[in-house]
Amino acid sequence: MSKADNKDTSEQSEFRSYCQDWLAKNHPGRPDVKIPQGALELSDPAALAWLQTWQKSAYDAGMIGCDYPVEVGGGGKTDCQAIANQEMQRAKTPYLPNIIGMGMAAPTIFFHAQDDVKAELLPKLLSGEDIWCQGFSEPGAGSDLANQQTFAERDGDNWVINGHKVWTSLAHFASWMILLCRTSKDDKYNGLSYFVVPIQSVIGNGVTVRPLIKMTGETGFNEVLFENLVVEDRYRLDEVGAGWKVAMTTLAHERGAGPLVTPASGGMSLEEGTSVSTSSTLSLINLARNQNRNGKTAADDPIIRDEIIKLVIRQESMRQNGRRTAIPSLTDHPMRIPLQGKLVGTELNQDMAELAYQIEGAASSLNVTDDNAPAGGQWPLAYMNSFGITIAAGANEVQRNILGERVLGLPKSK
Amino acid sequence: MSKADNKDTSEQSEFRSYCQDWLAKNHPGRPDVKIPQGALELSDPAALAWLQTWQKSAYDAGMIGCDYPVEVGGGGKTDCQAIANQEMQRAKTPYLPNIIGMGMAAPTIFFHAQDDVKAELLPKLLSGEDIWCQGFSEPGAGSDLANQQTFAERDGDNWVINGHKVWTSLAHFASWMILLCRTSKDDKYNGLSYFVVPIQSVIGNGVTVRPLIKMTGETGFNEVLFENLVVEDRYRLDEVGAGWKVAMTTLAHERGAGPLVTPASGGMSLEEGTSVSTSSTLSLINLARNQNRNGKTAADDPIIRDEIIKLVIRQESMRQNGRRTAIPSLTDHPMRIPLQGKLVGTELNQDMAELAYQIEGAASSLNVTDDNAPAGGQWPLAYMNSFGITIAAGANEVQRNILGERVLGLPKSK
Amino acid sequence: MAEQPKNFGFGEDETMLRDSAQKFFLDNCSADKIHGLVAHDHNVHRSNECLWDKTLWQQIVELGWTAVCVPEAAGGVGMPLVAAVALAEEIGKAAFPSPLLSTYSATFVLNACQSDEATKALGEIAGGKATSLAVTNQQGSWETTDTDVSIDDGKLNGVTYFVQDARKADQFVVSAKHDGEVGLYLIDSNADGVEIIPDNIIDLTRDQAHIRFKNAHAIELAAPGAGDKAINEAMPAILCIVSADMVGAGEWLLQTTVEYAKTRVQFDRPLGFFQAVKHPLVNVMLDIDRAKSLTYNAACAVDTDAENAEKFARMAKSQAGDMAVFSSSRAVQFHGGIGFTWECYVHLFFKRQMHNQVLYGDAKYHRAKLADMLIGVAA
Amino acid sequence: MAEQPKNFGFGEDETMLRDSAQKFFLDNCSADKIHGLVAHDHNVHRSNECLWDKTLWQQIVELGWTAVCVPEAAGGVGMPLVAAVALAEEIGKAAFPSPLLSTYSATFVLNACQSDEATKALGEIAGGKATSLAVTNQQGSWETTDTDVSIDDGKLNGVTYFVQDARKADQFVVSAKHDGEVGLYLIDSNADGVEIIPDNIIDLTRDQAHIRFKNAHAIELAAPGAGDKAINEAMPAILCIVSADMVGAGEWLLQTTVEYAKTRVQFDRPLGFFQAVKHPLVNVMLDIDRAKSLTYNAACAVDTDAENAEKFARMAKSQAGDMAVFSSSRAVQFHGGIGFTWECYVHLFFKRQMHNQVLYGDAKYHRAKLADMLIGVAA
Repeated sequence: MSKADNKDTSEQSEFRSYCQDWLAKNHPGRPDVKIPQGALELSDPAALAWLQTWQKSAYDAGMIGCDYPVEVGGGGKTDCQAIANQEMQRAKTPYLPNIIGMGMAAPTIFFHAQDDVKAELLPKLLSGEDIWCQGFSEPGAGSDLANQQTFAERDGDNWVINGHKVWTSLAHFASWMILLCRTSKDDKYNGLSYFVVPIQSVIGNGVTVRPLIKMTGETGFNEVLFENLVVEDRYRLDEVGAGWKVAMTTLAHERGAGPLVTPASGGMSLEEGTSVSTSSTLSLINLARNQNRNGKTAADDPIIRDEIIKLVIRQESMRQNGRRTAIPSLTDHPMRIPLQGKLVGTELNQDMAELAYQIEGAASSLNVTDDNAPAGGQWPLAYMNSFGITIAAGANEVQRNILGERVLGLPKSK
Repeated sequence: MSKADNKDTSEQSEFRSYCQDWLAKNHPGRPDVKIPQGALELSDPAALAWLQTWQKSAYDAGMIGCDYPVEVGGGGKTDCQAIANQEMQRAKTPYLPNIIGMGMAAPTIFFHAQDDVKAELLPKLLSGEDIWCQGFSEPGAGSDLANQQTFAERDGDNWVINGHKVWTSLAHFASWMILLCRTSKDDKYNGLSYFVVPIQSVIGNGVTVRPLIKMTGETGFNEVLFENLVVEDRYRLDEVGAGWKVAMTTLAHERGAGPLVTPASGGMSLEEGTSVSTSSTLSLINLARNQNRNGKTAADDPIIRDEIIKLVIRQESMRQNGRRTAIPSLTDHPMRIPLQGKLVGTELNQDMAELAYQIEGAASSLNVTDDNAPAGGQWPLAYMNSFGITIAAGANEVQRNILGERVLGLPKSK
Repeated sequence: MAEQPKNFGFGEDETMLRDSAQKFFLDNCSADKIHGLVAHDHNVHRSNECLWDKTLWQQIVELGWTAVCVPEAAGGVGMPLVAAVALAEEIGKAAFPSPLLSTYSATFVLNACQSDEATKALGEIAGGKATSLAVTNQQGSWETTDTDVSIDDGKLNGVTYFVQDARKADQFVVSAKHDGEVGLYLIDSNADGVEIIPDNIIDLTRDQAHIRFKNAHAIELAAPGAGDKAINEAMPAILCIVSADMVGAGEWLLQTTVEYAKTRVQFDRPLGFFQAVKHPLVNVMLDIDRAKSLTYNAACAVDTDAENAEKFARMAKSQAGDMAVFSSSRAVQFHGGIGFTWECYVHLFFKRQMHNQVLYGDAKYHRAKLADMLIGVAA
Repeated sequence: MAEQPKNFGFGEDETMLRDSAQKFFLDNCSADKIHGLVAHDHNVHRSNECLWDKTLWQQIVELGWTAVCVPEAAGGVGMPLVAAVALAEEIGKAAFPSPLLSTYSATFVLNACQSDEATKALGEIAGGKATSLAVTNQQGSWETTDTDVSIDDGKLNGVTYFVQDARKADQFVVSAKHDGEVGLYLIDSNADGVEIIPDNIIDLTRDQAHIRFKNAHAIELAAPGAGDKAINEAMPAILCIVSADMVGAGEWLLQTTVEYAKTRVQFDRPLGFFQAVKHPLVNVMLDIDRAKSLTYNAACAVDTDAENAEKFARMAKSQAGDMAVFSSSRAVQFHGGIGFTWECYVHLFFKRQMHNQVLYGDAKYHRAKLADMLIGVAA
């Protein structure tokens, strides 16, 4: 977690100035290829390559992984990643493509891998040269993460892996995967182990990657099938049977609730002219101003106005919740707000996009491919895609269990 | 259940004419005492007496218990109670006071008691001379009805009863109680038995009745304590251990889902001049028309209007659901709509009263005792009292379980 | 208020018709089959196709379904609206691509025209001519006086928008203005001067277009000044038909999700064990039942209690519209990852429901109209 | 936008003050004690009493709490609004009957008057004089230009309504009209021509009254034309204080219900096992956290970012108002039968929350105001 103080330490302050200087001179400018809204939607290799170049340059400048030790490719600083993130945001840089690597794989490897594996994998992860993906979800293990069926069988110094992972974003570009699988059938939770496994180098040799098609017709997710993939034992993280514990490190960092701050940049507007951000209430207000609703604009309809303002308030409250989290004396439980983040964020986005249908009226019927679709058809598309995130990474029903059990201390619901 | 046909049978048709004639001549007129909105709120013995006189007269005329056999004090007709109810409603008669008796006790006794007990108890029940109450709820058995702790111990031809019942409406007037209690500690469901027990005649001799105070400050509910109350074995309904099964008959009829139609009358306006019905959306609209909200009336506020109309639609849908239930070919499951009744009705009333606070604004702070309270302060009072019914008779959370399990066939949630 | 029949007018004939429709869709239109037909190309940038089974349509015509609400005098069966509503519910339950619901809507508008030409057109509908309404302007206004088409010397000019089932229809009932007043006009889909420009829509089970008229010769059904009134008169029936489609689709979504929740195991329990799944599904059921009863009541009012028809129809559409969104969203959510895929049939119904919710006015719009009717126009 | 401090201005002093308040209420004001004090007579027709513990109030004055937001120049401590908000949250959590929150509201209005008389009154507040606002008309309007009191020759006439803590206050800040313009006036509660007529209210932890003035001599704090402006300027602070009270009461309701849900067993499981209980309680928590963060942010804006204060304060009050209703309703529901009784403490907080939700405008009202600010006044 970030520090609660208001003021930078002297190390942070110096580093902040350095970031500001470097960014002023080294912002990569506008891309020459079309970049999607987020890394998980990457499908064009040229777009990926452009973003990788940016990540590498920011890494080389010391802005990515600054809080990791030097031995594993980090910057060896203390509490500086948040500073770099703030300055990159402020400088409106492109986002970083290796988000699963940085946000989930890196802290897990750092806390649970052998030293030689850390030194081998983390530098290219942080630099973005190696793209990472995550192998947690399975057809039978959605929100019930512990129900893994992918099996790793010991074979001397190796493990032989067989199984079927689904919903793996970026797998089509990934060099490596963090993989949760079963090593014993006798114990649900203690029968899991955690590996890092190569993907790209072994496609056709034990690994198959196939695109999954979303309800929108878009791709972006993949299935990954393992058929007798052989992996060295050194790529196991932590003990055999400790997979669940290791996965908790991954999930805590995914939810922004782990000890290491994830490198993040962004803020650059990606769609010139028609920038439609379906995660911004301002965009929704603009939409309402431009859509007719029975003789007036939708922005003049009192009921639409009320609904929009409800969403504006929720969005502001997320921002202020984030601010409050950093001040430990202002919450009674350190995880109380961090564990809310996924839930409230994904439901807000879903509700915003749902309201857009009523703002757009009859024109909400139009697909992204229709020239007359309001805001390029992005809102109905965003609505459908919003279910991807209310379902994924522990469906929101499970998030409510987690909050009820871990924060409120209510008994487990199963 | 009532018949699905559109047309009266010849028996029904003849009976309907009879009822119309009789009611035209025998409507009791306006009461000379203040009558509360519903029987469960009765506290004045004079009001009760007046209503009992009305019930007796309607009973003597054959309009109450018409579908029960003659041997138990009924009218020996077929599907005629619904006709009598319709005509009494149309004639705007007072309501009947013995509602727990008619709606819950009578069908249970009818289906499960010995013949001599039926003949002994049902005539005075139907005539309203004996008021009945229900002993199901206990401090530890709220929605979890099967968790009864009141114990009946066999003693030759008698049972000795000890325990503590709560939330017993009308107990302060009741001659008899339907009582669910435990006869074996070994089996939760099969360890229950069902009795009818005297109350009024044994107060001080094994029975104590004490009023419970609601959050509003009102009384109306009671606690009933049993201390070595001796009851003859013939007052047991059905087999020892069959209490749960018998209770299901009671509950089915309480929810309007049993085979016998409950005698019911009503429709008479009880509060002259200032009739505030907190169960009518029309009343809510009137309230909105009379309350100022920043320079206009609340009825002019678009958001208030939208909320009111949502409630109007819900109220109309309940009415139309009721109409549809009577046509078996228009639902896929006979219990699908009947089992919704308690849930949707109580939540509608709660939401109506909740909206009233925002219609009344600052004046919603005023208690019923304040002369300036809008609509006599009935709306905030109704809001608080609404929780009595979303909690009672199987909290609405339990009602949703019942619907999910019995109608949708989902697995049990426990 | 006229006394409505207790059974909403669902007599033996209506029930038989509904049962035969149920059987027809069961035999011919499994979700699997519809998915194979309309979802064969998953690309979000797929080309714009109008996918439907014309053979089935022919069978429907032969079964006489297009004639159901055409008056006997015009050559139809003359059944009440509840009959069409019963069919619409089955169509929604099958997410069936066809111009039948558009044709019903047109039928009620033509009925309201009360002109010889309209009667003739009704006869053609009874004979199987698919007909659709072209009465919406570019802004998608739900007000019946709004149109971007003009009529002069019997010739239509301008563009009409959001025409449902446009590429399946044989003819259109077009609203057009003359001297500022709205009339209604009939035109064949392949007449000269008629250009159908397909919209690329999200709902895979329908098609929609805007239609450009260039000096297109049309037949007058209702004179200028009478056209919007005819649409208004028919609007309660139109709202009932869309609402019934949503009720049917909602029931499919509910039952399909319930089945999934019974079998899918997570945390060692079937999903449906969890109240976080069970209770929202019950809420979906409550909303469907509300919408269904309100729709039957509104249809019955159209048939027997005209003065209350508008009120009850707006209630039905409002409730059904909100239910459509809710039933769709919970179906995807509770199907989890699989519900988010193209291969799962849920998205067909989801998209149909989202399309339906805004057709002829969303829930908020109808509630505002109801407030004007029941509370009075706001100061 | 001025850059707000990251920590909302919760420095060491503010945190210490809050912690000492927590301890004070823990030591002196258990729910049991408050219940014994204010709920001794359960009769719904009980007589109208003003029940509070004046000894505790004296201690509060001695602790300097009335002086917290009085400027140093006026003899106060001069702490930021967040300090008062922190105290208000603890007061809400204890459902503590006292005129402190009214006095804070009055403090901010007096601050905005910027007159010598107002400064003098602030000094008296610092010294412990309980002060309440009398600025609402009979219709309970939330607009600051509305008053039923007039002022002429320094004398108040008319009735002011919905005065909070009226029988606990030593003096009132009254809004009154002169030639159609609103000024503000200070008057002692026991001055001649002041008749306090208690309202019979539902909330047991407060008192409320309307006050009739008959030629009551008052001191001018803000001249006609400046009074409504002063209230407007203070309104964001007032809204923050009420919101904080709701946040505190909401947290009490949440934690108390959570504890009950852990121990109460139904169907062989603690209530909290059931998602039908657990998930709504989580939703209550989400709503409380939203309200709490928005309230801190708004208070911080009052202190450091004036141009955004109104916007953020309306957000806070809107969210806190909705949360107040929701937290109350779920607390009673999940306490089951016991929660519906007089002896259970829940109703104290329930009634306080329902009272709070409409004070100075309910959630819908503030959202409408926000829409005007953020979307623009509707056409």
